[in-house]
Amino acid sequence: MLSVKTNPLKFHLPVFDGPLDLLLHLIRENKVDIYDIPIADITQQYLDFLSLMESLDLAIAGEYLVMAATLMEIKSRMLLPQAPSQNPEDEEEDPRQELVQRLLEYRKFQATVDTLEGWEEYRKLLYFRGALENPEDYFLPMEAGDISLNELQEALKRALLSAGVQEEKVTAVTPRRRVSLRMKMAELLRKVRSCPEGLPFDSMIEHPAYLYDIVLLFLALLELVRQGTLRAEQETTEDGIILHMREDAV
Amino acid sequence: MNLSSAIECLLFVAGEPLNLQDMARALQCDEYTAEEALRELQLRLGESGSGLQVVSIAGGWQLATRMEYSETIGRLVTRNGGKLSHAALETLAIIAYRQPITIPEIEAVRGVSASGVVKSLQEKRLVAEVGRKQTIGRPILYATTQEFLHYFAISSLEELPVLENFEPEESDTAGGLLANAALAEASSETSQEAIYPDTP
Amino acid sequence: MNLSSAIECLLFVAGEPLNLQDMARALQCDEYTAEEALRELQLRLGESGSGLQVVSIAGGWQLATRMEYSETIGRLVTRNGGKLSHAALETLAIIAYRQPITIPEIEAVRGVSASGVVKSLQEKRLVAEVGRKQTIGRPILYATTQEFLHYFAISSLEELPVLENFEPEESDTAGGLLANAALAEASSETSQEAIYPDTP
Repeated sequence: MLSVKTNPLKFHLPVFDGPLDLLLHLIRENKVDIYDIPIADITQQYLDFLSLMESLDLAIAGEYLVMAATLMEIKSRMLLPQAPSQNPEDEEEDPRQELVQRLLEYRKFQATVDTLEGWEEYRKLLYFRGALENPEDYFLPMEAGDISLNELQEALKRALLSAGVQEEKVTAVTPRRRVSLRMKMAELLRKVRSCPEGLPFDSMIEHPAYLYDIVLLFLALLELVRQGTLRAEQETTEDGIILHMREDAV
Repeated sequence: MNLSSAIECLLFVAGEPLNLQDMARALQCDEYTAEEALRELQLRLGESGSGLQVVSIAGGWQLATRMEYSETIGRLVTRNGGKLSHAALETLAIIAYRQPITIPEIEAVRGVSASGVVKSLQEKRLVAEVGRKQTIGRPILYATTQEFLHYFAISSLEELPVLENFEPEESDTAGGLLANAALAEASSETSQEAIYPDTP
Repeated sequence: MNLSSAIECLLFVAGEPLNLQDMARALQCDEYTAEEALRELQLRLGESGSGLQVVSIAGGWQLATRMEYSETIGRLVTRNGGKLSHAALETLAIIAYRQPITIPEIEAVRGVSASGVVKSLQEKRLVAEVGRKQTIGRPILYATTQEFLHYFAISSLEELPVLENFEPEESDTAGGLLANAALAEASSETSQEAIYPDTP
């Protein structure tokens, strides 16, 4: 259940492959019938998720906003009273119908991803001849004359890129460095380890502090406590949080 | 001179999947004889405890190492190129089932922009341009390649599971390593129409 | 998991001679054990009637086909003779743009061993030895051939597409071949270090 409002810090932010993916997630989490989506609830949760993303300073792609508008439109159409009709056959079409069709279609493909992933994993256990020279050995040989000069150029670019010799494009603005949760956890662990007397959590917050960094730091802390690597102490709610290594953790 | 050993040599030097026709031509025999010799080779490799095996892949047969040696080999060979992302796999699945397909058509299914993913799949040679659709704007049509089959260690598109039967709730367990063989078997009933339901 | 079969796998994927040290490292055993397993493999291949054999070559061991199958293989190879693998194409591109170039320099770019690929390009007459570099070890310098131009249907190297963002080597080895105005111009913004981080 997406309990965004009640306990935001416990919430593990999943990554979605677009608005349809997010909607399917909400439908699954709420255990509702895809053919009879409670549109008002789902729309609310969808919007809550977008505002959560916003509060975490994550960019929201345009497709998500388009879907939000679609949901709200469906919701308002469902609120309109249906004109009574004599003939049940020309009853107005369910405003959710098109969306349901899209969700069903998308879900079919999503379901095949596991199969492909399994095949990919299996295939990675097989090696073919010449794998040492050609690590990406799913590149089958090419027929003579099948290769254009541009492909030759592309091949060199690829080789240079994979050798890590790409020229960095000069940009006027250096974007703020974004670290991952894993990196943040490693950083936190390193600092705590170097402070046997305990590390005040506040000292980890660098100024100027960005909301994103603070949330990430807190998520890192929660994760490390959950894993049993760190112990967090707080005398009273007024005091700062002091972090220790767990004695049994290496 | 023994036919099955000759086939072993052919598969060894080819370095790509060979079909029965290729083998029969080089062996100067008919395809039926080549197929028998191939079975004999598979049997011998298994019985003699060889580290190699014959796999059916990308429409032909190729020599490959057995799975249990992947860790040892991994210490000699560093493989670059990690796994495909979820978005890439999803896009590949759509292309595989609906090919030939245009980028707007992919986007209609996924609900997100697809050109970046398609471009990277194209660079990996897993999909290729196969023509243009005769509609307004003449958008490029994409299809999967031989490398797609090779990448997923399947022999043909017919091994793809039937889309209609897929229930996502049950799929969590389907990803097992050896789903390969079972799926290949299960899919043998599928017809070409089931694979390209939308193609005229 | 069997040591001799594991060695078979290593030799199979390597495509170039491996020495005992390489094998022992991948197998996580000592060289003596690796050597024993190698002998066992030789024995098994002989006894089971395999078309393959282990040959000692250039200070190492390599899997090769047995002589008696060379004619059969010949009938396959002549048909496939013109094919270039992805690795071959990439290596060819590096040689074309950076010629004359040594094998270690190619390896510095590709990050993997290049001698096997260069040898096969040489066999296809797409590249040739053109001299030796005046540095320690006097490594062989390679350059593309007339056949290379034929293969791509161009009349001179100057027709190669300009590589934006990548700089050709300006050093002693550049010679006349890359005195290509367009290439020099395109590269003027980049630094030497960025392209060959490992070259002294």
